[in-house]
Amino acid sequence: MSDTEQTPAVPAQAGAPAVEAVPTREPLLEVDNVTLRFGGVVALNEVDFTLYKGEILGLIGPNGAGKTTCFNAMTGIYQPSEGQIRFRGQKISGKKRHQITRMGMARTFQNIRLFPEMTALENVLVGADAHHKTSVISALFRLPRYWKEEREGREKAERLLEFVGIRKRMHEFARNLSYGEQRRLEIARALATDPVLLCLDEPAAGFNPAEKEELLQLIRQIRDTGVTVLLIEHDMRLVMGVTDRIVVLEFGKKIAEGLPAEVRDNPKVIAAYLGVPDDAA
Amino acid sequence: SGGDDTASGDACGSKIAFFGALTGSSAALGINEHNGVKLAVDKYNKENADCKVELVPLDSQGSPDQAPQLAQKAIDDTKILGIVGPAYSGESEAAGPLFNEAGLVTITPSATRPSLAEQGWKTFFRAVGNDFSQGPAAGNYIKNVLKADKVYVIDDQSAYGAGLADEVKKLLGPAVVGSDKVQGEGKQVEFSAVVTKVKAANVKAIFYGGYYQEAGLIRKQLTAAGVNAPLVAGDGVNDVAYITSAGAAAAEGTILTCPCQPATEARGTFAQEYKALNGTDPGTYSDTAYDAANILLAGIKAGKATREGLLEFVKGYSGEGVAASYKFVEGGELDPAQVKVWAFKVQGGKVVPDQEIPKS
Amino acid sequence: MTTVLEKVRSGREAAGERWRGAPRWVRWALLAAVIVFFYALPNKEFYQYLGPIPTPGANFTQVMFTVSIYVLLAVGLNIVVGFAGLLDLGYFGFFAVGAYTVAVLTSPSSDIKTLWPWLLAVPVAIALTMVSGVMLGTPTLRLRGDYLALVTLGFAEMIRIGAVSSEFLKGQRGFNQIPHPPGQYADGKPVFGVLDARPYYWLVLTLIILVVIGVRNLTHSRVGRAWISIREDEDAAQLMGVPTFKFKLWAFAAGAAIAGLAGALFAGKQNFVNSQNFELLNSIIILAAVIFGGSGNIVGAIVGGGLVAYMIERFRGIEVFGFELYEFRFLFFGLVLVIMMIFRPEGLIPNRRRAAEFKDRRKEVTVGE
Amino acid sequence: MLLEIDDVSLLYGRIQALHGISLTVDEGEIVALIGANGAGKSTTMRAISGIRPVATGSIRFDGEDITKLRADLRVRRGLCQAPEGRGIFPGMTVLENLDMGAYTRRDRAGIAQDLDRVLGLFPRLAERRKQHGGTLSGGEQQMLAVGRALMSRPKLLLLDEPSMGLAPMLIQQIFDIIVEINQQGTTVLLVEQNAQQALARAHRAYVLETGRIVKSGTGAELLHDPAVKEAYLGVA
Amino acid sequence: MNFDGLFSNFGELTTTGLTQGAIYALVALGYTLVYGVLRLINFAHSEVFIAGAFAALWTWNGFGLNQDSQVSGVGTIIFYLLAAMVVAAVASAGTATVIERVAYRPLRKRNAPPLAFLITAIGASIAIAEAFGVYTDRRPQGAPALVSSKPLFEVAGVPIDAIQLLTIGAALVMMIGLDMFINRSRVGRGIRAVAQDANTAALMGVNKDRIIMMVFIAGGAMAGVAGLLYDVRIQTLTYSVGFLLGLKAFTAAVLGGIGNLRGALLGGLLLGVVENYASGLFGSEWKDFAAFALLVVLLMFRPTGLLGESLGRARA
Ligand SMILES: Nc1ncnc2c1ncn2[C@@H]1O[C@H](COP(=O)(O)OP(=O)(O)OP(=O)(O)O)[C@@H](O)[C@H]1O
Ligand SMILES: Nc1ncnc2c1ncn2[C@@H]1O[C@H](COP(=O)(O)OP(=O)(O)OP(=O)(O)O)[C@@H](O)[C@H]1O
Ligand SMILES: CC(C)C[C@H](N)C(=O)O
Ligand SMILES: [Mg+2]
Ligand SMILES: [Mg+2]
Repeated sequence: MSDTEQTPAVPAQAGAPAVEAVPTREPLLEVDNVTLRFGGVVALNEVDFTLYKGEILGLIGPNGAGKTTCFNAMTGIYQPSEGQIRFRGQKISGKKRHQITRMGMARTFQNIRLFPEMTALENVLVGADAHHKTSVISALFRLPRYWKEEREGREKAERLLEFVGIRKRMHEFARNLSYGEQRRLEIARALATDPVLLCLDEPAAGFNPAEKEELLQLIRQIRDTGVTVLLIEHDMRLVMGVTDRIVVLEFGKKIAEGLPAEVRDNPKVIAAYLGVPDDAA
Repeated sequence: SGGDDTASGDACGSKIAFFGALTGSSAALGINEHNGVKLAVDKYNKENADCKVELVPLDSQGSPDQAPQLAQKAIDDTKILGIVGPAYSGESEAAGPLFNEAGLVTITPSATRPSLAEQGWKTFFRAVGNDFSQGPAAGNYIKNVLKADKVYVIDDQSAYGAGLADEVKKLLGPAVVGSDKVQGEGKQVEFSAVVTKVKAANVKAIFYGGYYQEAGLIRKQLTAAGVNAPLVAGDGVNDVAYITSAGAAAAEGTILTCPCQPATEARGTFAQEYKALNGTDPGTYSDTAYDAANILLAGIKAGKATREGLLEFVKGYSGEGVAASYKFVEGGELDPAQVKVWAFKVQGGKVVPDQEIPKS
Repeated sequence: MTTVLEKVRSGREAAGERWRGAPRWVRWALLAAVIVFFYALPNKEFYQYLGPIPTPGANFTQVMFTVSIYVLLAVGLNIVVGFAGLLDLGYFGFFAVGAYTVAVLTSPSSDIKTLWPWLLAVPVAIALTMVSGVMLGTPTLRLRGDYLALVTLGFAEMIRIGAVSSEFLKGQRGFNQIPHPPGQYADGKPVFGVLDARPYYWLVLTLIILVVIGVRNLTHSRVGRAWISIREDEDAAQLMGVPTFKFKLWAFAAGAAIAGLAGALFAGKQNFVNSQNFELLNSIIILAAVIFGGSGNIVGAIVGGGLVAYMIERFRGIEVFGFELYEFRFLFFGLVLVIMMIFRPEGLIPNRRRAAEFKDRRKEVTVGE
Repeated sequence: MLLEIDDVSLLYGRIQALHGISLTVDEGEIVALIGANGAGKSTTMRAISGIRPVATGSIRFDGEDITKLRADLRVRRGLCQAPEGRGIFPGMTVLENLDMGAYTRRDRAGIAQDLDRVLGLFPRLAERRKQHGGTLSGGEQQMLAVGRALMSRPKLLLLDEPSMGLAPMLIQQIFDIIVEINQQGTTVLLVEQNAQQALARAHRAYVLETGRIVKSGTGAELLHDPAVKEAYLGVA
Repeated sequence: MNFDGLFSNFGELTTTGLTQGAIYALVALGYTLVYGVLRLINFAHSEVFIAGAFAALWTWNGFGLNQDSQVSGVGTIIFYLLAAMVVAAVASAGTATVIERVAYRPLRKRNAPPLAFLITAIGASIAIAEAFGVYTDRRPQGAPALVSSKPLFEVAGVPIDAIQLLTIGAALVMMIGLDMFINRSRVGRGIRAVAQDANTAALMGVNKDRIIMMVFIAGGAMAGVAGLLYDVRIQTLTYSVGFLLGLKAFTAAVLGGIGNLRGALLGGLLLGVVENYASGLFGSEWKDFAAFALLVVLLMFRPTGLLGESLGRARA
């Protein structure tokens, strides 16, 4: 499998190789010189990158490089010690987590975090509710808005469950789903919030190669619906196969950025992260 | 229908109730009274074997929040024509409006809070003096007999305790160097915070407004902390149960007042009959409760078979009891001429009468 | 013994299945029958045929009123604990706020002497409890789990001590002569008087039905889903766009409003409110009732609240070997809680989620234990 | 035979996760267990270490029937697992976590020596020795979990997806470590999604499908089995 | 507000507060330990305390002492104290163990949801307290004045007596001992491991049930000693005192940071002192109000208590 085949096929709207398109594309997320410290530990050190609308960006790096921390800073779980994160032109800092989600950023978790005692359907409905406006009053008296939004949410949820391929399991409690189904459900739930940007934290962990292949297809489909994707993953086959560009972190610092092929051959990245090329094993 | 005075047979099988604490942290006083009422009913039924009256004990645990429910229970039982009680001021305040609304007559042998008579309840009658007489008397005793110029006043925030303590404070004025509040009804048993303050204030006497259990524990903990100033307290503490609570050594020397005379001073053979029936000597308010019950029984005997009838009867009553002569004036108060206040003292593990305190 | 239990359990489950499987009209008819039964219950002509159900030691109608108040409270607390998963150990504090608001505004013993009629004070009481719910919630709902439990408990204690010790709230002496709800019979006698407790009970029962409909509507909506998602995983809920703080406040406020309503009803019936009506034990009893019945399930909360309140009253007036059982009521109550929870940890009528979860978990005990 | 599993079934409530599986591990071997998501690999591990009770069947370890033995006693018999999901003690420091691995051991000198060795294997952990386990990154926690299991010097080491969440370079390293400790005398039972690597190093292997063992053989055999290749190695 | 009442009695209020706080702290240790390991507010711990307090009292009764007895001779007093302490510690530890066996372990075996534990805890607490209540007729029981309250010496003009020394000293010693046990010993490490992840702890060879038992025993013994000290200080005991005292002790544990042993001591002492200052400032009826107000305010600024959680799961 070679990535030179992959890259040009990807950008649906631009129709041109990603790198060349960069200056003309609209920035969606700007991570601007972000530093984040935990006591003495510098988890992010002046990290600086931009994510453009419609692309799939890979975020890779050795263990403890700061990838998950970067997600956490983006979604408002941590506040950067220095620097700024801008999403759709607005500063993230000071925003509540649910506001960030409503602005169009959704994520999955490195350790799955579903609502275990809600059904798959209800899990997705919670995501869909992010843009609903049914108030306590309209729910209490079942005003027209309630009926409209319930119907809408339900349709959307079923459509998304179908999309990730677990519609048959929609009345099952989340905790009864298998590991792979749970990961899919997490994605469906995140998509239900109508994100502009979807952040996936190691979605393929614990998947076997065949399942990874399916996941790869799914991520592409998501991108094709117009959603920008930020992907953390250690599986190089997946990363190289699906991303348009890659950012590499090490010890909280960005050490490389570029097309998958470039990054893969970057000696710094090989030394810090990849070790011997993949197929030599 | 109204008070049908003629057909005396109608009143047979009627009930009167005693309303007061039979269990709980101040039960000893309620039991004194209940025993007095029992004696009255017992004697009545012996004399009128063909037309008996039943006594219903209503145990309030001395707690105002139980009172409305219990009053409701009394009201629901249409056979109950009159009530001896409520024994305590707090429960009287809570239950009074209900009795008033239901037109059920109550004669309290012991609830001494003055304001009870000022609520406009048509059904309220008090067979003893109130704390307008007891409070100043206790204050005078502290001032004139104990000659204490620095006094600490504690109360239990109850209708009775707080009211009495206020009267004492009023009389003593600047001699009161500190005051504090505790919780009654057995809710508090640890008084180190109060004790610390009393100890630091270095006073000559302590007045407590409240009931015997807390008084005993406070006394005990004061003594344990090395405070030896005498404790003065009102009728709520006036029972041997106080000594049990404080421990004999700590209790010794405590001064207790009561707007009543010693029950052992009651006229006639009351004390003997009481002991014969109940196996104990009469205690504080046993005699007034006996008298209160007899007033109701006299009404029933006179053929008052309805609540309205009995209420009218009590309102117009005048007669002799073992503790005093009874006649009710405005608001249901006892005729002021009949009110006496006594001081008692704890001596050798017993509560003994000390002296009658002259009215100021 | 286990086999008997299993049988009971499977019988109950079968009943549940049959209920869900039954046609709509059957369910409505059954529901209507139950409601009619409860309206008829306090009539002596009816309950005298019910064998051991009427309480021997207390007026049954009065008991039913108390029971209905507890049911209302349990329904309210169930929103907070059962749905939103916020452990509130001081729920009775809101009941106190409701009762005191009515007392202060209507009673002649109150310092402000407004002497309002009862009905006018009720909306104010509800509004004020909601406000106090928001006031308590705003600083404390950021705390999680057991910290919240303790803070709510502390807050309820503060309300109680404030009531005991402040001049304005009259402490143990309380407020008396609180007016009854309005209404007169044709002959001029008041509907809500001291002589007949049934109208109060019917009033509460009607309000319970309305409140239950409201709560059901809420839980089957975006609001209810938000509550449950918060209960399940608060962080994840936030990241899915749920304004968790706002919905927690709503849960608190809704629960509080119901407690305030209950308090106002209580004050109107009892005519008297003092600090002793609000002992901490009551909060705990309500919580126990909700969990005992099956937290997160409205029917469970109703059954729990009803049974617990009834159970305690049922002991009154029974003597065994010369002991008045009422004296032991809390001893039994405690034991029943322990035993019931051991045999039915998920509550009498658990919610569908808990029931399913528990069925799965029950068999997964660790080896060698 | 060091470990002998005979016809073991296991239930999660209504769900039957294992349907009578049998497998053996000989002293000194590396045995790999591979299979798709939800096949029951982790469940098998849980049954062996005793945190889930088996419904039927028996487990023998070192000649003793341990089917009903409590989990902690199995550890004392020399059986230690690095669990799926890592199971780090979040409020303990890295060092304390490692100490917990040696909970059943009493030889201070040996423990100290092993600690040095583990910190040598994972320099990242040495850097973070005073940091709380809960604040480590996913991969760091994984290293800690493996390191901690090594600290107990078990006779049989159970590793459930030790490479999950590790960076490519470290995956390499982890497998080298497994071979190394095996050569030093520790028997290893290994669950892996990274089947290629696992099979390349295992003496023998089992393939698990929906709670049943469907294939077994030497590592090399399975590595070249076309069906296995297609299903688990992702090579068409 | 009575500032004079506060400042003129500042010394006494402080010593009383510290003494009271020491008792809170000892009881708080039990809450903290159990909470740390099982994530359970062991409501019944207040009854563990009560059991110890009654055991001590009845031990003295057994020796023929009642509330009016006069005891003299340092040796005799020490003997009575030690005997009662042993009995109280054993009784409390025993009660705690029984509670764990009867009320909690069966639920653990059935994987019950956390709220179920809370309810059995409450049930057990009510039942035990009521049992003592029924047995004692709900009357306060008097204890002999064993230790004299005569001031021994003065510190900055504040008299200090033997009861205060004994109480605070005992709390300090026991707390330090427990802290060393938990943080230094192997069993202590096991306790912390179970606290954080019981299943993994089992995989490391830790016997969970034994550890839980140890926790109840250790917490129980502390509560027993607290019960004895309470008797010595207050000389009166009622079945119902456990409830409020337990609540305060739990508050103390939370103030200090639940699961944190040193926090329990700090929280206890702080609570005792603040309470007493408030009683000087506003009147002693506001004492409990101040205690809970302190809790609410403190948690607003430090949501995990003064020293933070430690035994338990750090919230990562
Ligand atoms: N709360 C915290 N306190 C101290 N250090 C922390 C905290 N959270 C994260 N770290 C440190 O920050 C670094 C970055 O962690 P992060 O989880 O972002 O890594 P990662 O790139 O996602 O790694 P992995 O691939 O292993 O998941 C790690 O070294 C970790 O130990
Ligand atoms: N706690 C549980 N409750 C209910 N079912 C469970 C539980 N854990 C696992 N299962 C089910 O048991 C089956 C086997 O799960 P197991 O975790 O053993 O799979 P696995 O082979 O380890 O898969 P993976 O590669 O995802 O780790 C799956 O169908 C799963 O859904
Ligand atoms: C029985 C009495 C001591 C009652 C007391 N006088 C009161 O008013 O409450
Ligand atoms: Mg990560
Ligand atoms: Mg697994």
